[in-house]
Amino acid sequence: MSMTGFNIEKIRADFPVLAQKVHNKPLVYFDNGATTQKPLAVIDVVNRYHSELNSSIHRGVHFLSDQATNAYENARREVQHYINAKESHEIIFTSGTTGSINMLAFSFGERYIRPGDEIIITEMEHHANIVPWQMLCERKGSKLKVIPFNDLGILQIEKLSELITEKTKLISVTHISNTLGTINPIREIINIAHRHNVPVMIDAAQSIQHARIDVQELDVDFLVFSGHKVYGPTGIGVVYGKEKYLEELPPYQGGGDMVDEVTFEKTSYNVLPFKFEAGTTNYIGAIGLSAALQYIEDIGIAKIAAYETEVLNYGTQQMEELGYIRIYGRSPQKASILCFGIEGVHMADAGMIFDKLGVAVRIGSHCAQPVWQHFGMTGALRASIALYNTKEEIDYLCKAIRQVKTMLG
Amino acid sequence: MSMTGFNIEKIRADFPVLAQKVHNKPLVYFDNGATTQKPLAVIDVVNRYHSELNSSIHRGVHFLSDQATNAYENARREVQHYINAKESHEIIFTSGTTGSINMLAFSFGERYIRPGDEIIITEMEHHANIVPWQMLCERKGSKLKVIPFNDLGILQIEKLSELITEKTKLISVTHISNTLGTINPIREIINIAHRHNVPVMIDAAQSIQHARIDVQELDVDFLVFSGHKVYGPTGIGVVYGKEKYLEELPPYQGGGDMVDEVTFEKTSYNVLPFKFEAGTTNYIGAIGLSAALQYIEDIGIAKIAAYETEVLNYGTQQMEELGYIRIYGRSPQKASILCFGIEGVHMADAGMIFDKLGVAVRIGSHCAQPVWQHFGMTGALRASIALYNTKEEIDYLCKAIRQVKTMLG
Amino acid sequence: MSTIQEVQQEIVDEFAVFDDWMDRYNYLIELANELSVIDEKKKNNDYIIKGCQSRVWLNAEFEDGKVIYSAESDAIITRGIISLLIRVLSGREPGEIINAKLEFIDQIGLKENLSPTRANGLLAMIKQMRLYAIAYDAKSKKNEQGE
Amino acid sequence: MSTIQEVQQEIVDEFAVFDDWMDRYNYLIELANELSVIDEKKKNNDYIIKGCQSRVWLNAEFEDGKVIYSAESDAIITRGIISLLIRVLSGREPGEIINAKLEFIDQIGLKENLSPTRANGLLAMIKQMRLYAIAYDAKSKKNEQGE
Ligand SMILES: Cc1ncc(COP(=O)(O)O)c(C=O)c1O
Ligand SMILES: Cc1ncc(COP(=O)(O)O)c(C=O)c1O
Repeated sequence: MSMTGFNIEKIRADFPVLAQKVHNKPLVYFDNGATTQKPLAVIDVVNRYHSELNSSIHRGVHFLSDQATNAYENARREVQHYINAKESHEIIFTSGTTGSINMLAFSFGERYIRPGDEIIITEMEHHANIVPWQMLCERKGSKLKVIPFNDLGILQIEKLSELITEKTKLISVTHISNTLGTINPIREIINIAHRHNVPVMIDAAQSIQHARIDVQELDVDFLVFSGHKVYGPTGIGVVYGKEKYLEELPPYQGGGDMVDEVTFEKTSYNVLPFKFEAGTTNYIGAIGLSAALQYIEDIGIAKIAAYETEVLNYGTQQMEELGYIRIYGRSPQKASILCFGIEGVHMADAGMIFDKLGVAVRIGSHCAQPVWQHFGMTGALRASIALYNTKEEIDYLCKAIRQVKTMLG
Repeated sequence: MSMTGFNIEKIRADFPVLAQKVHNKPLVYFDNGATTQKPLAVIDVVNRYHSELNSSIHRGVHFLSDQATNAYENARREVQHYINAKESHEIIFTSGTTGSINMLAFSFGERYIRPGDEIIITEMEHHANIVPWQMLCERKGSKLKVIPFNDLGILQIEKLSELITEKTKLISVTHISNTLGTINPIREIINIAHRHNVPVMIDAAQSIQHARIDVQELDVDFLVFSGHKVYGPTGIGVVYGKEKYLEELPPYQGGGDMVDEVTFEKTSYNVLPFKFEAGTTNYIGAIGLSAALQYIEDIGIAKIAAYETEVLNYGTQQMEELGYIRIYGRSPQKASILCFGIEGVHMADAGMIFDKLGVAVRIGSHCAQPVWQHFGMTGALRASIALYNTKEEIDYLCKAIRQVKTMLG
Repeated sequence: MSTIQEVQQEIVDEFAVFDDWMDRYNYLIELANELSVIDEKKKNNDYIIKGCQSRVWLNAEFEDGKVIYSAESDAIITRGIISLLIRVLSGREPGEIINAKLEFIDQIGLKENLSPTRANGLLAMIKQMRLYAIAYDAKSKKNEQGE
Repeated sequence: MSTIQEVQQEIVDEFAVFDDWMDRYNYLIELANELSVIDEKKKNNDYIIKGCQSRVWLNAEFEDGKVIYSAESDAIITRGIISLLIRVLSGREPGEIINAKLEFIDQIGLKENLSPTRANGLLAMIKQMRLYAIAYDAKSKKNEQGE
């Protein structure tokens, strides 16, 4: 046991994939920023719904449909509870963070964005929080503005007040950077924005699994995340939106379940949350996501965060001791993500050797090219930590780095 | 064994949910038009990827990522093969039929639709093939035109030539109606449309599981369907599009993987199929869908279609013999769907009793309100047949109808 | 007059004699015919409660400080359940209605009809009955103040 | 000069002495230094083959009916593999190159580097080498016809 109350052996046993061997080596999985592994609690519930209770939701009058609908609506309430939303209909299920941001970019754009209007993002966004806004700006003749970060990877929040104008219609910021690991001061950003009556969207793709999020306390207007990065299934994501906004936004997709009455002359839309959930939703994904969130709650997000920080700090320290590692992202407020380069070694070469050693890290831009443009590079190696990683795995990673350095450096 | 080579006992054993009891009665599942049950082949592959091989695709350099990427790209090739597309990059994975049609309505609309342009659909479309076009028409100032059906539920295809004008930019038609069961003459529609240089989109949500589809032979321009209606997982769907169109269409959603280079000034997009697959796709869903299609291929779609037609015809005949059933949709070209009313009995009452008897049928408009407006009603009961249904189940359904009639009629 | 609680208990006792769901449903079908039907003129969209598969119309009048409900549905089992709701709630003071806990539906084995997924309008109907009571409550308080 | 098939066999034999992947990779790293490097001026975007994580530049000249390749990559293991490709294909007639089956990469245990998912540009590189050969083939046939 690594920390009081955090039984890492038990946790690891919950994730069957961790027992895998890769190239005859035990798998050391440090690619959690890309996707997390699934605990038995999630695997089993998906299995069970596939084998026993699968049925299309909402429109059925039969038992299976009832069961599936209840499970789906309970999943919505679980998400509501997890982020402490005021109303369950403020939770919309989508296909993932990318689907969520695109939905908001479209619906918010249709409702509020006029030519010349401005949207503010940051220099450390994932492409998912850049490209939808660029596409919107192109369609609407509006403008994208960017809060820069400094070389430590800290957002230059002091520039925000200059960037906000009367034309600013939305600020969209990542909570935790998927490359720099920086935990952004979202509370401060929200406060500043609200003083200018500007709503804020938070990309929580990299924070929902690492930090406590209370949307009411934060007073955030929109928040999005993916199931697969928080130990849940693929193909499921969430939009949280304040009721007052969601009521005003037009629907994104048209189809079944999101309508009230359809005639060829005129179609009227359903109430929240259904207005935004066209067609057969990924209800099994939602039920799986709910099991994942419950799994986290059973352990406790505070404990998880503390444990992960311990592993992250240990990793940072061990890498520094090697003497030839450059770490990108040195904010004192940092979580889970460790981007680094090995002096004299190309990341692609390192990646190949890591793989042969059973170590799964990611290389490249991590879908955040502007971050690397900042540093004048094309990317870096990334080890990203989840609740099941250990200091022993960090030691093994450092051993692998030494081997890479010996072979290539 | 019901027909030579069609081993129904074995098939039923492949679907664990069919062994369920509901209200202490054996489950008789006739809600396949809403969603189909999953065979072990699908359940197991999802389970296996969750437990052994889960990893984010495309951008990894490590073993698990390779395995998952290969499985995902093989799934794409399986879909290509299943519908006989020319190129695998003509297959785009989406979240479902609704997601697919919305993607096309947006991208096609942005590229080709100007004020005054016309899109033709039919009177028997599912809301998923109505509302996205209505939303597009509202945005672009274009017009929706409708091919009517007659009281037998047969499309009045002779009206199509009158409806097509130089303003017609697209015809979007369901292959098999989800209420009337009508198999539409899509080959003829495509021929007429192409004579006017108008592309055709086919909604194959209700045909992919019941009929052979060869997109090259049909020369269809776009075709869409859902995984969950063809024995696959929820949250996954497909757009097939001819390369020449997909190359020209702008992307629908922005995010990771769909880009080539991202800067704040200018973003360029990736090649097909990735241009249309923003963000982490539902790769486990795609792999599950592929297993479902393989399952069908192993049995043979022609055999399945013949068997289902036998069950459908038996059902129609048995219901007619009751003397107080009205069947909606009497096209001689019909598959799998049996919408009906019981004289003197409200469908909602019937639905409640069916449920108590373990029979899962659906009641209501089945997301096709215009079909019922045609008949001056609000909906009907629907029994929809899949490859695992039997004549014995039809007998049980008819027994249930008799009981309903005794209690309520 | 018995309390809401007492009438609910009465109904639970009545249903207790039935062994299976069929008898219970048959009894509901009987009860459906006893429904104090709504004025035909009010079977229009102003009085409709939207459910997905069956339609329900509801009206409430305020007489001598009591709320008098009348209703109709095109589905017979729904109508049976509505007749029970009216038996429990109609003819009472707004305050009683507002505070009522309707547990009998669950207790007589009709819980699934209250599932939000059933979309038979029953949940919406109960909500609307309460809303009428709240409205008349406010009205009568205002009148008292006016006096 | 040996045939493409013979050179491939040579390489397979060379790699056969290595017991494990580490020795194979170390040998590739050695080979990387032997790469007939591309003209520095050509290390620009016209000659780049886009891979995701490492960059590869490729040039081909046509001399005496033979295609002469030169290349460069910023990743060393990729460079090692490229040097093998050049050893097999460079200095040959277009027709030979077009028809070549490159099986050695798989046989020496580097198959995963050919996975489309690796995005190290190797697959794109092989495609580009073939395209050069096809272009020069067409050119030389046109010249013949012109005579
Ligand atoms: C003909 C037709 N089109 C579209 C759809 C929508 O499919 P999904 O809900 O899977 O997006 C359906 C399913 O209900 C359908 O039957
Ligand atoms: C910060 C951030 N935003 C958005 C995304 C996109 O998430 P998804 O690919 O699940 O849609 C990611 C994941 O890569 C991310 O890290």
